[in-house]
Amino acid sequence: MSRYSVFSLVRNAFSYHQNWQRAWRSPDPKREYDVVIVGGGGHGLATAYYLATECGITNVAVIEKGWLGGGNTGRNTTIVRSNYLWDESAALYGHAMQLWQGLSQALNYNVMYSPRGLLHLAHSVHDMQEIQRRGNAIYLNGIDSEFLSPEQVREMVPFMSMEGRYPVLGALLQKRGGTARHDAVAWGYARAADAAGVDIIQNCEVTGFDIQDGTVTGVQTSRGRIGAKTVGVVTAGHSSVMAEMAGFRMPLESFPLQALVSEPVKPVVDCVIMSNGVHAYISQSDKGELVIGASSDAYNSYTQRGSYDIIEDTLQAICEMYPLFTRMRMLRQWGGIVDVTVDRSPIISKTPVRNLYFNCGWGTGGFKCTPGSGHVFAHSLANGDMHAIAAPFSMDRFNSGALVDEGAASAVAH
Amino acid sequence: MFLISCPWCGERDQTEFHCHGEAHIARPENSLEMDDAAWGDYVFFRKNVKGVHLERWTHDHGCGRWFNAARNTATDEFLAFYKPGEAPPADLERVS
Amino acid sequence: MTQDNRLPAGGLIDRSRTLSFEFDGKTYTGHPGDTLASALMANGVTLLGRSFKYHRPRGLLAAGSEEPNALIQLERGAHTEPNTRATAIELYDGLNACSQNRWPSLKYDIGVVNSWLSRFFPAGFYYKTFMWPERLWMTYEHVIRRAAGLGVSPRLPDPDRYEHRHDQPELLVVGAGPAGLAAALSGARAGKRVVLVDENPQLGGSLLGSRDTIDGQSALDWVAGVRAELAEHPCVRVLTRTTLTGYFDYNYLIATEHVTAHLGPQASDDLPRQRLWKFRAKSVVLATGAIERPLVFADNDRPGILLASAVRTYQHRFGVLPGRRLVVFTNNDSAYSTAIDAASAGVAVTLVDCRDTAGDAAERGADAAGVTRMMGSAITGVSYRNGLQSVDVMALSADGTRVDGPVQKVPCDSACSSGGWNPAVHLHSQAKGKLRWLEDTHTYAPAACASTMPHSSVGACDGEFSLDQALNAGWAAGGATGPAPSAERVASIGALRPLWVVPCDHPVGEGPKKHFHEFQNDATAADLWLAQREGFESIEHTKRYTTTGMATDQGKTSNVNAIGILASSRGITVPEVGVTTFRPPYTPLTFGAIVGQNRRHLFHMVRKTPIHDWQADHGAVFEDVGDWKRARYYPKPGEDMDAAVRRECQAVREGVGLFDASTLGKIDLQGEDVAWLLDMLYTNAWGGLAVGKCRYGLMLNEHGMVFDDGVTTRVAENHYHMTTTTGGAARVLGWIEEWLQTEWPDKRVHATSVTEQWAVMALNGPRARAVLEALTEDDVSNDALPFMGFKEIQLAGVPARVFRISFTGEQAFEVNVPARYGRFVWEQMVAAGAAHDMVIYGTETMHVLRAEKGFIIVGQDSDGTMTPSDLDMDWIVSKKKADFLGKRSLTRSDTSRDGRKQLVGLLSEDPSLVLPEGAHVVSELRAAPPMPMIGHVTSSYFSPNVDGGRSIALAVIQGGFKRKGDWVDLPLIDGRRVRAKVVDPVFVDAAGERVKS
Amino acid sequence: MNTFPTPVARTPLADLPLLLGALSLEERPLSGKVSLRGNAGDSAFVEALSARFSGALPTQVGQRVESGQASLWCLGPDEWRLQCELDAVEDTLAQLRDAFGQCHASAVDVSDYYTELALSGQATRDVLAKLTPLDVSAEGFPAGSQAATRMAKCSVLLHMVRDDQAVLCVRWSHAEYLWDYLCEAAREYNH
Ligand SMILES: Cc1cc2nc3c(=O)[nH]c(=O)nc-3n(C[C@H](O)[C@H](O)[C@H](O)COP(=O)(O)OP(=O)(O)OC[C@H]3O[C@@H](n4cnc5c(N)ncnc54)[C@H](O)[C@@H]3O)c2cc1C
Ligand SMILES: NC(=O)c1ccc[n+]([C@@H]2O[C@H](COP(=O)([O-])OP(=O)(O)OC[C@H]3O[C@@H](n4cnc5c(N)ncnc54)[C@H](O)[C@@H]3O)[C@@H](O)[C@H]2O)c1
Ligand SMILES: Cc1cc2nc3c(=O)[nH]c(=O)nc-3n(C[C@H](O)[C@H](O)[C@H](O)COP(=O)(O)O)c2cc1C
Ligand SMILES: [Zn+2]
Repeated sequence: MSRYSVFSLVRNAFSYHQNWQRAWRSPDPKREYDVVIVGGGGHGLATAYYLATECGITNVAVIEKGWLGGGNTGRNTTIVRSNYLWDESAALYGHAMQLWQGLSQALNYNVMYSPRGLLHLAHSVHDMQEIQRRGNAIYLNGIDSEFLSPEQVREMVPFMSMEGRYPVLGALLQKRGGTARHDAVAWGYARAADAAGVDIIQNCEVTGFDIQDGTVTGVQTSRGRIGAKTVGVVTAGHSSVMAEMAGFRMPLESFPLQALVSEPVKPVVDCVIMSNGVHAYISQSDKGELVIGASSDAYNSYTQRGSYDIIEDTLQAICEMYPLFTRMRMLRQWGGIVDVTVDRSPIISKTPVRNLYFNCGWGTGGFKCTPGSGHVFAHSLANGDMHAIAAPFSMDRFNSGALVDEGAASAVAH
Repeated sequence: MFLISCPWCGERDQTEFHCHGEAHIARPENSLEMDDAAWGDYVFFRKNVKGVHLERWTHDHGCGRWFNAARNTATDEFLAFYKPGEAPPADLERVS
Repeated sequence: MTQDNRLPAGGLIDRSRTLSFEFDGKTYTGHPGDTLASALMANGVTLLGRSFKYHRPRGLLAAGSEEPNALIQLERGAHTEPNTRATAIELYDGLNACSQNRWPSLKYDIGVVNSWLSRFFPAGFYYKTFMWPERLWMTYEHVIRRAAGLGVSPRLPDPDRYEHRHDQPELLVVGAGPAGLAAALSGARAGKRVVLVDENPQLGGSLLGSRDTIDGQSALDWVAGVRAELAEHPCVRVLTRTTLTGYFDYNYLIATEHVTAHLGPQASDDLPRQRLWKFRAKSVVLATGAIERPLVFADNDRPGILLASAVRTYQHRFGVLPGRRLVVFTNNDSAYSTAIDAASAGVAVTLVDCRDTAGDAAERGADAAGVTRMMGSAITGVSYRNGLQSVDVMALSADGTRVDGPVQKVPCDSACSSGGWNPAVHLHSQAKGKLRWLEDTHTYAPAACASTMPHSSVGACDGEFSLDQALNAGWAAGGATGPAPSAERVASIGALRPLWVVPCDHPVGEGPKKHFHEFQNDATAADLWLAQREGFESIEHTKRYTTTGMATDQGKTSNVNAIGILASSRGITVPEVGVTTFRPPYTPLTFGAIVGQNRRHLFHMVRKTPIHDWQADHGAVFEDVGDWKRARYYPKPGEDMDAAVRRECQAVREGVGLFDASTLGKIDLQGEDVAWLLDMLYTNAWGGLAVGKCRYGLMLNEHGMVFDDGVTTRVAENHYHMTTTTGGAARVLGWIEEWLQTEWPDKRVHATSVTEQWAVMALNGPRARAVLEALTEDDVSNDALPFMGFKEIQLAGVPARVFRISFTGEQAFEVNVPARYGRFVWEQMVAAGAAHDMVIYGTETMHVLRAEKGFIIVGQDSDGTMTPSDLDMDWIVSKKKADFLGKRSLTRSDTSRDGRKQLVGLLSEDPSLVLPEGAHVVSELRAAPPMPMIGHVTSSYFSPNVDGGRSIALAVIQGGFKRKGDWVDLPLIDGRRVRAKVVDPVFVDAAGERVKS
Repeated sequence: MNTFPTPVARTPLADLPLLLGALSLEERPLSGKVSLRGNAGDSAFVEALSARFSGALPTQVGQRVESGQASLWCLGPDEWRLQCELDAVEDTLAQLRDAFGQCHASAVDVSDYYTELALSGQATRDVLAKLTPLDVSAEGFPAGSQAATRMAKCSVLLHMVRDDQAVLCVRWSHAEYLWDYLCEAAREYNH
């Protein structure tokens, strides 16, 4: 892999950028791999990267049915934070947060992780109780968190309305929360994994699993069979479809989740603002668009569309927070397919099929955990046993009742 | 934005309705004899099919009734609407 | 300034009136009917903005909504609007516009250094750099962010209004060009409910910028005739200035109408600025026309270089031309009309055609008009210095990859190009319609539509570029019988020579000249090739890596060029490259239009109880509980919340207090199987409840977790009255209906919400009965109405239902009267209470009083992860019942394990310290986090009634029941370290005597 | 022995000014409303109803039958709304409960649960169309029609009394919001 730097940029400028190499190869699949990762989103690519660079397993393929990062990785609102309530979550998302730091340097790819601060607004006594409970828990888990008074909020976000139908009574701030460039995360992991020997195979759909005596031995794909000693499925919205191919069900439902961007403008929102009370969140990308999202549609769908009323509700909430944005314009709106669990926590787990592992259920909020999820999943696949941080997220919890219920105490989870 | 046919009120805008997920999940009669896994399956595990999905809706802003629909989740095309207690139409698999 | 470029005659403007407007501080004039773009062109202003990345000077490209360059900051202050396309702004008197993305001025812009350094800023350069040192990224980012963005967002509240409106046409026609007009007319004659929308202020579409004839009359006369006839049909609605912007499932389409937006800031208070139409159409006809695409030649982005059709539109619609010496560069016949019409207006026109021959008619027409033709040639360079000076023209090789021979400098002050036409398939594609590639015209046209969004495309948006075909197809789609309007058939495009990148005198991408296919985001042909080279092969990757098509115009003029460039460089066909996904909106849509009326007090409803106004009049401070406003406390002058709540709390325990509990959910249950239902819904057994008796119950979801609680009363044999929490009212009714309708349809129960039928007043305190007795002649003594009893009485002359239930542990009566008498009875109670020093109290006092008794609030002391056992409420879980909802979940391995979090009381070491709600208990106090947490404080208050006044708290702690008597540590986020003792959660009247008194 | 002032009944919009102009909006005096549930196929139920309501039992959702001072709306397959004089509610309830006897049916007083707004004027349909996705055009919802539908963010029972008058029946605590919404929608016709 030729390194990227200011110097390589200048050097290449003199040859009119004719000599840049491919960011990743496009190899034909081998007959067999030690590990096959199904799904070329951020989580799948990160898993492959850590397998190859930390676990010494380089005979790895990532198989993607479309284009890399074209799933939820390429369509999320890029919020990164680790201020979750439960200890299990704090460990997982906190782990990711540590990896975000220095990730650009590790991958030699600028993923533009921007810890610009993230605010959760509280609009009612109940909201205040919720952020206080969560803020204290986060603090005691060793993660940064602060409460802001309404005055401090006003100072930090000058143009936001503090009064309105739902006045701002306070906020929870995570300073290291922020955003990262979604596409760059997928591309950076892909390039670095490729450099470490991983085969990235796009436009190749997994259509079935070869299972012998309860053990997976390979995958069937649109480009033929590919053998595998271990298979990790990281297909987000399509996880139930994959599980059906393997003969079991998942505690998941796939819903449309929509987002939108405004036309680009000069900086006006400098941090990430989330409100459970009015139900929406907003940040501004480096290009200047306001990036806006809210809750998912309430019906199962695989169409990457969603219904228009959600957009309307979302912007109502945004304009309640920012009445002066009514003259701003929506540039584009889109949808993803999010795989949602009842407890709003992911599933990183063994399955009824030996050597077949699933990493899914990230629902509306897994982008932020891309490095952490890939890291613990890689170690789990390499050892044949779940990483300690991943263990509580086994799918057995839906039988035992040991849910990690991030939904029960707080409402939104992005 | 779907156009949904309430079996009682006829075609109405989606915003009058709410979806409640998979239909035809009968509550087990013998729950106390079930093991944790079987019970967990009833409470949490869903088909979540990509294809014809039999699902429940309520007409919240209209008659308030629950009813079922068959919808292809890969295209969002509704194939049938039917009342609770009725069996889904037989020939749904033709599309998917 | 005079309007130098205005033609002496022609155009659809009103020359009798002059409007003045300002651009970048200078005043100009124009006429009604102008757009800001045409007026600026008339005044010879060509430099209108700076591009996003390189800050290159830019002028107009188009005449319509596809404009990528001329983005304007319209108006100032509260009315300001960034990134407005000059071509879409109708001129009004006093209009104020500013250029964007430049500093200090449009002409001298610092950002232009980006352009000088552009060779270091290829597509995606930012992914490769700004990484060292790591800590500096936030600084780099700060600089990048300030350089990016275009205009400036408003900083003041929007004074304007927006509205929504629904409509259900049988036939929705989008676009009022010839195809759309024919469709609408035909639909109207067929008697349909028709809606016709067009984004322009006038009907006519491309006819406004042409000189065609229809049915033997001038096209504009024909349009006027159609408009008049449509106006006669009562079922036809014609909406101009209305952009159809989103096409959603089941023919749900949204359009924005500029009601007053085009009139400027002075517009009416009563009319909305914009109105968003929500159509649910039986059938849809798309007649959205086609968008011309430019040729991608060297420095094709210079101000003064437009689209060929735009020049023609400016001439015919606005009576203005961009200059006196025009070069027209084309690869098809359609630009010949531009050349011919401009020449007829006295402009010196040179036509550079990359083909060796054009269509006969085109050639003859051009020659007759005196147009100089340079065939088989291409523009290879542009001289630009404060305006276009000349273009370089060279001969093009047969394969189109090279230019040869001498450079001919053609002096000019304006130029335009046509690289072919792209049918406006956006809406068809939003509707999941498929596309087909037309080999002859080199365009994408609509193919099959999705079954959920049936529609047809007619005219130019269907890839049919001749007028008579547009009329025919439109007419057929409208459904009328009779002959279609007709026009002469002319070959409009001729044989198009695809030339995706026009070569120049140095290899494209390897010299100073830039070939833009995408103007706003500055994406060049070389950027596309770089993306391919680096492996961003999928068109979706190319889009995201180069940002092509992601600007505010969403690639209306550039997308197909980008695909063509990729196809030709990769040696594959255009369809093999694929297309990116079209998404709403068609043109950027204001948030205000999307939000509509739903702002401020209409954002979310405020629900008020029948007693609300009295409370407001008496100084209540309210809190939001769901949609409800509930009185939180009633401060006396000089009191803060703490003082008021202490006073209220004490008064209730010592005397009597009155509380508005109207928001509680109430459900009327009738039928033989109600008791059976209650047995399923609640954890306890309901069999033995006598008529006239109340019982408390807990509801679980099927996960076994508490989700609501309340008291249910048997008011008659088969008739019960259930109460729920305020927030749970709708949820519980839904829960009941769900089970009744879907699982137990044979059970004989009817559930009816009666929440708002009754106003509810809770009288609490040892003197509660005394107050009640003052208002009734009925017997409400302890014998007649004992604790957990129910009785219907006459209260202050009003029929009332009285429940002897208590959330405070005091003698208490929950009085229900029909809502219409709520305020009256309340006032009677207040009057009667005066003799007993009755206090009016709010939710905060209610919370303290119930916490003193250890009563939980679902959602505060429990959070959806708590079972009845966790809440120390095993007593309410029937061991005998065979089943109830959630029962099986209670015995799952994790749910039934020891050491779960359990509800206890906490007393802080310092009795004056009120533990913060949400503070956590740790199992081991350390100097700094992390520290292992074992639980948290759920409710915490200062209680004036415990130990003569001290703080009390409820908490859930792992294995809490066994820890009673232990001291625990609570390290607080502000650094304080607090200790508290685990105790029983009942702080007052543990024996429960007072409530029965 | 106490004497009480005559009870004063108030409705949710009692303090709001009547909106008059090209369009007028007013809160109607409170009417008697009884929610009826039962099985239309059960002759005992039908018979019991006829004790209080002489018209035929409507069975199509949305159908409304008037008879004397009362009207009966079909709101769902097993649900009706009987509307009558406020004073008659108590008797009605008592009579119906008696008449129902053993059949599975219920009658619940919801007179105060809802209030009714009357919107009148030429532009009535235009105003309604701003609030509801229901087709309220003269063709789609002719005079005399009624339906339960969504208006803005609340549920409303909509009755198109005449081409230029609609009555909107809405929950007590939603009424003020609906009123404000209608005023906003009527603004362009009332200046
Ligand atoms: C609108 C939206 C907003 C969001 N906002 C945030 C946010 O702000 N912060 C946050 O943290 N998270 C957010 N999320 C969630 C986040 O995007 C996801 O959790 C995360 O990106 C999941 O990554 P992934 O790699 O697991 O899945 P994906 O990126 O979806 O990757 C899965 C891949 O599997 C492939 N695949 C599927 N089936 C097959 C098959 N049969 N064969 C081969 N390949 C297959 C798919 O093509 C896809 O590329 C948001 C999501 C959406 C949709
Ligand atoms: N000379 C050529 O080669 C050439 C090329 C293309 C078209 N044409 C001519 O154009 C005409 C085609 O007529 P037509 O009726 O198909 O197209 P048109 O261009 O005349 O009309 C399309 C209309 O749709 C409107 N529109 C587009 N998108 C819209 C949206 N989202 N919302 C609201 N309005 C929208 C436009 O403003 C325009 O008024 C014929 O006369 C044809 O000869 C000629
Ligand atoms: C954080 C973020 C910022 C985006 N910014 C833009 C943008 O500036 N312009 C644009 O056209 N699309 C933007 N998009 C949307 C993409 O164009 C695209 O809609 C999204 O990736 C989903 O893909 P799809 O629409 O092709 O299905 C953005 C998407 C994300 C996730
Ligand atoms: Zn219905």
